[in-house]
Amino acid sequence: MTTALSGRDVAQRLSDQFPNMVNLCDGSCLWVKPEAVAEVAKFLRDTPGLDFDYLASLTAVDFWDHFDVVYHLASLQRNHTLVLRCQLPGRQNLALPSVVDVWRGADLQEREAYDMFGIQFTGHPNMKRLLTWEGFPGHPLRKDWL
Amino acid sequence: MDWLRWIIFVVIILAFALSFVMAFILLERRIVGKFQLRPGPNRVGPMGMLQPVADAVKILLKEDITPAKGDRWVHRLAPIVAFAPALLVFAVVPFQGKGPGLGFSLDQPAALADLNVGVLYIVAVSSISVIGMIMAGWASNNKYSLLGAMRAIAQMVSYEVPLVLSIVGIVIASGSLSLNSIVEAQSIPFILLQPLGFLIYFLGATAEINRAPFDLLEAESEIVASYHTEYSGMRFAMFFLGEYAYALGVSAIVSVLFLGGYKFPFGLLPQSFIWFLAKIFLVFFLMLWVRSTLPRVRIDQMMAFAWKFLLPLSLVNLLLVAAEGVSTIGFGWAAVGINVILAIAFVVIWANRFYRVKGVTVG
Amino acid sequence: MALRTEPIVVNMGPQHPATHGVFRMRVTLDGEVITDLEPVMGYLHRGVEKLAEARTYTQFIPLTDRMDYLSSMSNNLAYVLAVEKLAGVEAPPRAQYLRVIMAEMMRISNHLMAVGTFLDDMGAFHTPLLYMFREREKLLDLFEMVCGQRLTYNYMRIGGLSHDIPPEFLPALKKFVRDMPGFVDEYDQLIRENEIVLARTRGVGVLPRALAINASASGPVLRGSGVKWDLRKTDPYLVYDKLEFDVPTGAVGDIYDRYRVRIEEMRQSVRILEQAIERLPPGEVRSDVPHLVHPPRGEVYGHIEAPKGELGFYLVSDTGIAPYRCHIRPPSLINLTALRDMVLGMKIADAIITLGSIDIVLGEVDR
Amino acid sequence: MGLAISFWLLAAAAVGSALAVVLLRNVFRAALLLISCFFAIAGLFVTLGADFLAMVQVLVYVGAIAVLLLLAIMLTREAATGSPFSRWRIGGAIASVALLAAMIAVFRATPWKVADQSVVLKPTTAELGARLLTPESGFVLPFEIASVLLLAAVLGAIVLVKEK
Repeated sequence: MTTALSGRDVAQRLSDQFPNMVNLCDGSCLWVKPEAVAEVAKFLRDTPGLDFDYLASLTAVDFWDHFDVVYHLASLQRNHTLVLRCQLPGRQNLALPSVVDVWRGADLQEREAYDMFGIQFTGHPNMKRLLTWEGFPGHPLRKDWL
Repeated sequence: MDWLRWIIFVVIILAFALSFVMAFILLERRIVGKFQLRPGPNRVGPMGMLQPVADAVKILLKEDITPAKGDRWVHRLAPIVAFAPALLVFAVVPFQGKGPGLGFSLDQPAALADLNVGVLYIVAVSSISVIGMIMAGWASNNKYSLLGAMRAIAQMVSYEVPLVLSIVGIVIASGSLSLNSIVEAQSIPFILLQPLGFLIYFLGATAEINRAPFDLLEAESEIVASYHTEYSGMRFAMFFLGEYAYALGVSAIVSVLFLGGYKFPFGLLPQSFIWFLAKIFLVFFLMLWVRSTLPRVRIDQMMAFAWKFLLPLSLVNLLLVAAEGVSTIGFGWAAVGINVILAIAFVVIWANRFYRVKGVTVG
Repeated sequence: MALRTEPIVVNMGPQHPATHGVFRMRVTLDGEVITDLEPVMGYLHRGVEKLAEARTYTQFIPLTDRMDYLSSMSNNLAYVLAVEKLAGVEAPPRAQYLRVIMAEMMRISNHLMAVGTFLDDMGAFHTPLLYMFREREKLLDLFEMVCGQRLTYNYMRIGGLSHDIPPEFLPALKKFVRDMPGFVDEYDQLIRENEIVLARTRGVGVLPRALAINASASGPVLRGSGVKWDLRKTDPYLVYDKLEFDVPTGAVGDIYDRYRVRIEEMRQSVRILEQAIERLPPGEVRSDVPHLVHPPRGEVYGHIEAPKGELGFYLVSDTGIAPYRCHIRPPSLINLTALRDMVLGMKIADAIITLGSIDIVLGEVDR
Repeated sequence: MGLAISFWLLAAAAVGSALAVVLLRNVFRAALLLISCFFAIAGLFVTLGADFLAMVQVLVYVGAIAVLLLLAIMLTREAATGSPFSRWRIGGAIASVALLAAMIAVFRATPWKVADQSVVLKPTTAELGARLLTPESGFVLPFEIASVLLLAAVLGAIVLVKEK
């Protein structure tokens, strides 16, 4: 049975390595600052005991005043999961580091998130639109795109 | 009346080739249908017999498209170059031999021209068609076509060698290059006398006419329709008919070279063109069987098969036949026994070795 | 003297006989050898996630059918399970067993199609495909019996199923379950020891274990690479923890392993079906859930082991009647991540069968 | 009479296509015309009663050499737009004229034997084989040397490709 790790526990383990990088945590989620996401991801993957070797899903949500980028992580060795989130305030010039180097599985998913929400993932080797064509007007999954 | 004879035979050959090609197309679709648990085309005419006619009418009414950036003249010429040699092959195929046959007797072999270099003629003529494919592949200005043309060259150049070497075995055993003499020499069908040669020729010829499992030229899952991707209407039909005409040609040649042509096995019944036609159908059925069973090989595997499997075996076969020819064994039943056993042994040993060399473990 | 050749860029697709739909592979070739490959998709993009935001939770069920249209039931199931998790409702036991039955039938049907078209890509000229269609046809008849549809079922509901199975369904399913192992053996005989199949698939399109995990592969692709990871075992949903079955895995991660995993999974699915039929309890098939579900504020990520891999639904609720955000984790799309690594340096024919062995459906890749 | 007509037709075809090979700017078409030239020459062999030679001409020149030539052209870039060697035009012309002069001189100097009867079509294959390989004619050694040479060429080709 998969156990969902609580954000608080993981936040404690993160606090030594990444002081002031965790915005918020609760029983289910862990919010980290956008600029730290790649390092945190690497830490989560490589730390024994956490071993989050599998990025199940990566997506974004538009909350009007901010965007959340949501990472659903899993560990195939320990069979536990964690929800990692990043809050990007504002609606323009959204960018955060790419986690492709940590999990290759983020490749197409980050491109999709860029396509649908206009969030730039810096460091992604091929940051192009995935499903719509080049020159498509706007980013369709934003709440203001009708 | 030499001229009359020529005209009659040209008409016979055209009628034979075209009607058989039509029949083959229908047969292929029906028989493969049976292999695949479905009826196949059965709506047009009795048992779907008019299906090829309907297809022909449909395809002739289609627009003839030439790619805008292609080489227009080469594009137009290519189907003709690819199709014509298929018919030329039949010029030397003997339908019935001299002397009494089933029902009637002939005073000379029933062939358009009983060439003294008949076997060589067939090999030479059938190597022309690849030029048509290359022309089509080049002139279409399409990458799939170009890839197909390159595959055609690789395939032709490699399979020609074992093919010809396996024919040389026949020529040694029969002592002639004329197809009629080869048939006459087969008191024991050469398939028994040279089983290895038959295997090599059949596989090589299957590859030469691009039939499964060597149908890399028309590997629709890889390169769409390869050299005839850009063809439509009449010109596509010529490629299509050409393919089946070659299948017919290979069936006929295999029948002549290895199955005793118009002779009934072991002379139990008088000779007749009927046996010849029956053998053609038999060989064609064998091709269909292979096609509906086996997946396609990859291009490098196909090349390796030609050079590492067929070529050594064809040399072995040649050596074997030549040794029997000069020794006291001769080409009788003793040779049949030896050759069948050796053929099985060689194929098994070499097949195992072939796969070990390629690093493929089975299990 | 080194031989130099001109590289060719070939756009395989969007209209190509072997890309399983409107999918494009931009392949750079040196002769026949692949030096680069880029998958291009989106030709079938319909904005399903956006549509979800304008529909009630129940109204979205038919749209899930149209994602992976070869395993619609599994899509239904993944979605309704996610919504049920979000709304905190549960389906009655009979519905749970029936859902398992539907999901496993769907898995068999999908794998038949996947293996069949994969062999077709290999140039087997439709014979294996049509053999497999024979059994898929029987499955589609069964589905038709249940919900009147053969492709897009729309059978699952939030809190259960749309209606109970008809009386003639179970005998027909029992007969199918009895016959199916024999047919699986038949496919196996057709192909398993074939020299050409072995030569084409052994050591080709290898996805190493580490890369498979890192590239978020799932389903038969992940298991073919030797990772024993099946959500039915590791994160059981419905009643899978009460049923006995094995998780087949490959050793090398090549095409042959993926193919073997699919064949074995069919056998295991038959096993599950046998047990599920035996234990199918009587009772209701739908718990009392209103048509307009108002889940509490929150979010949920529900995932199931769909035939093609981990199918996840990430739903965000703002207490409205429609999801605020609905993200779908499509296994077909994410399994394509490693396609380039799998085919680099291989022949063009290998790229085709590697794609075939990943088993994608473009309705799901593009959504 | 018939032989004469076919000879002149074939000769015209051979010369015409040979000229086109040299003059055409499209290399692929030039190669195709080279093939037609080979065919015309095979036809000439037939009119001379050399059936075996004609078939070998088609088999070797059309079936193998021309096909490999076409392969080389297909691997070349911009083959349709013209030959890149045009700046050697003058040198080429001089070399060709010199070669032509030499050949004409040789032809004129050779004491050609004229057949005293019309050509009889009879099989030449056995005769050719006997001439090549019986000890009396003495071509066994050259024949074997040629095969050793070909083997060396094949091995050399393999070595060249392996280097890559």
